[in-house]
Amino acid sequence: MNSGYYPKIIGFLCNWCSYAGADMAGTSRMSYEPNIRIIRVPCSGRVDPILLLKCFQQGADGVLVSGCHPGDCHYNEGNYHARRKFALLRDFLDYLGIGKERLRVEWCSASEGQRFVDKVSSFTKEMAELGPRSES
Amino acid sequence: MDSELIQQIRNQARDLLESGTVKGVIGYERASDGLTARPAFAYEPAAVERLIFDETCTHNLVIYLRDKKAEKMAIVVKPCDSRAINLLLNEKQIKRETLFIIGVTCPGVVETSWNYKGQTLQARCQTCQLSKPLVYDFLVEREPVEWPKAVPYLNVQEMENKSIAARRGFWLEQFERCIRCYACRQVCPGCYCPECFVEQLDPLWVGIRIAPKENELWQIMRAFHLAGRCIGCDECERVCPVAIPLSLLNQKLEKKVKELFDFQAGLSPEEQPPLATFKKEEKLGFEE
Amino acid sequence: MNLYISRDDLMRWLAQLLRERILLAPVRVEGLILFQPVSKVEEVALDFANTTLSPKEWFLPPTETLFSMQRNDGQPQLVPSMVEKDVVIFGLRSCDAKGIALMDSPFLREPADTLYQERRTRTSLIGLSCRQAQPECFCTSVGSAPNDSSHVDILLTEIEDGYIVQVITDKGKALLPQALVESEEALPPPPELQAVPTKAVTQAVREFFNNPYWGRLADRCLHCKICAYVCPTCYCFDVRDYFNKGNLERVRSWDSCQSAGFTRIAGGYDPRATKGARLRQRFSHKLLYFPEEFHDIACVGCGRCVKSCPVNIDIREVMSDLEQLEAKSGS
Amino acid sequence: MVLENPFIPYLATLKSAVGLTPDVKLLRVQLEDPAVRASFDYKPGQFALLSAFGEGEAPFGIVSLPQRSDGLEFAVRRIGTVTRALHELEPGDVLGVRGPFGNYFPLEDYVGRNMVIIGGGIGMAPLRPVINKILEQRDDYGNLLIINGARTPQDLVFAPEFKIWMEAPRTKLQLTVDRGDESWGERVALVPAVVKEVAPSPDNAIAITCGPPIMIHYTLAVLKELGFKDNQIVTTLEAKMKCGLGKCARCNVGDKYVCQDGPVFTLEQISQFLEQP
Repeated sequence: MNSGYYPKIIGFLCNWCSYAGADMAGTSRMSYEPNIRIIRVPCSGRVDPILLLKCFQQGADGVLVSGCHPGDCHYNEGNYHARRKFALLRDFLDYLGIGKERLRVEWCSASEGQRFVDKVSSFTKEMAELGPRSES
Repeated sequence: MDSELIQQIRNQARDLLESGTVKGVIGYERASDGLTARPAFAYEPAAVERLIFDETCTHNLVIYLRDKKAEKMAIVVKPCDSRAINLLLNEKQIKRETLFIIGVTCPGVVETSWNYKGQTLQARCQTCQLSKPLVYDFLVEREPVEWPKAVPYLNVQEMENKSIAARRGFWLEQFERCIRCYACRQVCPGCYCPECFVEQLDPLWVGIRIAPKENELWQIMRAFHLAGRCIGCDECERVCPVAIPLSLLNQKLEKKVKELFDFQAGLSPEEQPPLATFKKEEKLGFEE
Repeated sequence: MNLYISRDDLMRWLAQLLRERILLAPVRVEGLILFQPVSKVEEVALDFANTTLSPKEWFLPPTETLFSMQRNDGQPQLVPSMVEKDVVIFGLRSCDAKGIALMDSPFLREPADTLYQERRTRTSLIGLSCRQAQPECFCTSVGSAPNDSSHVDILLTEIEDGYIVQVITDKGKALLPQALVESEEALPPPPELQAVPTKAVTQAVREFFNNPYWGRLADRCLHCKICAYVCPTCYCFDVRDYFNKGNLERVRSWDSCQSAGFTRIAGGYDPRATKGARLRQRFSHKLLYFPEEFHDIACVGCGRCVKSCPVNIDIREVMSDLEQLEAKSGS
Repeated sequence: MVLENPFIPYLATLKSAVGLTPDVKLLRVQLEDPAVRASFDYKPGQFALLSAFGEGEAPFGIVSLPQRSDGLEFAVRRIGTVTRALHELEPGDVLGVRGPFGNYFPLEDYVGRNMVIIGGGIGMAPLRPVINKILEQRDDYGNLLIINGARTPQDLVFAPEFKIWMEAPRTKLQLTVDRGDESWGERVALVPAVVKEVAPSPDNAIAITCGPPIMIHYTLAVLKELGFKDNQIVTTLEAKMKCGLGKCARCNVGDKYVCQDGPVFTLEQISQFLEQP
């Protein structure tokens, strides 16, 4: 990582898939960047945009929302709603000059520990390259 | 001022009040500057003589329906305002049967503020595609007025074309000026939550500080809560006492909603709003 | 005899003032005129009617920290906020100066609001008479005047190529530059203003407190807080705690009696639940409670609320309506 | 000159927190500075603003008596953010106290009178020091009738003190709840109905009442029916409050400030308010 800068990343992980995926990564002793602070949520559809904005307000450099693959939602359609919501929000964040890159949305199942690790690592790398948010 | 049109509004209002069809009529009257218009409530037949309509009738009167749910009201509605009626019908906030809609075909509304009546049409009128209200019980007839339509979203595109740093700087400067008077919310037909997130104490989302970070959170969420719901009346921007270009936020979301979901709010009382529905097959730019 | 200062000398004087202290002056921002700290005198707007927001924000800021908690060896200590620097406000209109004087009544009475008091002590006011009245102005109806010098330290009045300088207080005297010439020039007459009836309003609010008038007026009110926030004399506030980088701060911010829930107590009961009662509170505080407590009505006739209310709730109209109700009931 | 910033509370330590009901705790608070402790004098009916640092401040009636208690006592019902934070404090924790504020029940003026105390729910809090003061100077007053209601038997705030109250000379305690349970042997009725049934005589009497707005509303009507004059009925008002200094204008009821002119008012005074609380 460049010049000792550690981006602060908040991850909202769906309890039914990505959280278990992260857990699996841990128990399988896969390693990934320690920058991410994980918050377990019942569904990616539960992640209200204000939670993300609150993260940015409080100094997060990037926010990851990770839920079940479309079609696999524990509640049938939570992630479909999340997809629409975050597609719009990402574009809006860009417009506001916060940057769409800073909101990452991923689909990751409970068995995809490696996928989770890869996604977190690539997101961390991207955030590190982007540098800190100027005002935080 | 079109006196024949006004006479039609007054006659209709008087009939409705005299016959007891409605409890009151929400329309426009002359403001204290003797020049522009303000919202007016008429409860007695004699009061309809105060009602007017002209190119300064900018207010979207539909907001007042949220205080008048108990009794049947008549309301004067421009084509753009009728989208707010559809929005509220769609979201089950008002009942069609407690409304009598006096629709007016609109000559366009000019830039106006207290004691100021401009020459140019408001930006929203320049791109308006509606020639008459989408929903009404009585239509005030008049010669249709045509004017050249401008290309929509030009100012949004201009903003999109700026660098990310420039956009950030621009918005921070705008939000810093916000004094959190909430006029933008109060005047918005889509903002009707009994308790707004911004004033919620438990959990405390935003808090009382009138300061850049809190203002930003407020303004972003205000706009986002209207994503796919904003009917483009621009009243929030008109009322802002510190000249924050709020429409530039709302229109950005409107534009994106149109692009992604081919939807515009308030055109139908039935169509599902885009954030209340989904298509399984859409990807929306996210890798699966 | 009055003093005279040319426009160029005024600029030099302001430049000198801003080296020594914070200079707040009218500045153009996006079509608005706002009192802001200036870094160069060129930013100062001289040709303006009045500022969009009143200068009260420099005495009762939209948000300020009342005190913060620090820990000394683990022992909590409450540290009051301090006012750091001397301030000069330039370009104050007489109506706004009176607004500050009115705010003094609640804030300086015992126990004094120390932050307000400190700001008040450390701020000097250079007024600028109005040579032109605006359609919304009515200061002469509420005990002030376009050239009222009672509440400023120095009052400037524009004449052809410069300003007549009236030094009102010792605080003002201390600010004066050296190169001022005495002037024979007579003060120009102030502009004429419309008259708004105010004689019976206080009595009328009391008498017609339960009149349906208030509910009808509130029909079109949005219950936003614009009128309160642009007003030079509205001073309601809210207080909460915040953590700022781990340090606890008790913060106060502007609030207004117009917001829903302003008086709602824990458990949900709200003694002032209707829109009519909330709007009535605004006018009764200004026109009845404040004068009963502090003599003057809490309106300085600046017309900001008239101008910026999105639905034209016009205090002048309210006052004449009340006078009319009073006249009718008397006859 | 260093001015005393009136927003800065006295620092205090929570000495004990005892659950009185499922949602009411009795907080005993000791001011840290011994000099302040010695000079902090107050009377029944006065209140203080308690700070739960990190949340904010809220007003509470002081339920102790200055001479009797080691420290200040407050009965705090968990109902909002500040009260929740106060409930979460543990003995030894720091909190803030500003006060005492407001006027008080003019008990000296009531010497020789029969006293009727009517309280509902947490509304008993400001009445407790009144009762204890009367009991302390029992000979100065006539008969004492206490009517105390709550939603359920578990919600009767000062239950541990009922025995003392009941056994005091010339004192009667009438308890009532909205909903009883198997073990409940007293009344199941609303407070105003109990007042009507017990029908205290207005002769040479003073009635002091406090409780939820709706209870007060109907209780006042009953008292008037019984012949109590407006100047024989005293109540204490609850209002949203931020400064306690007559500045923030939040506790404005008509031209009165609850924090300065109140919280104690006779019905005679209240009926002359422009705006009804």
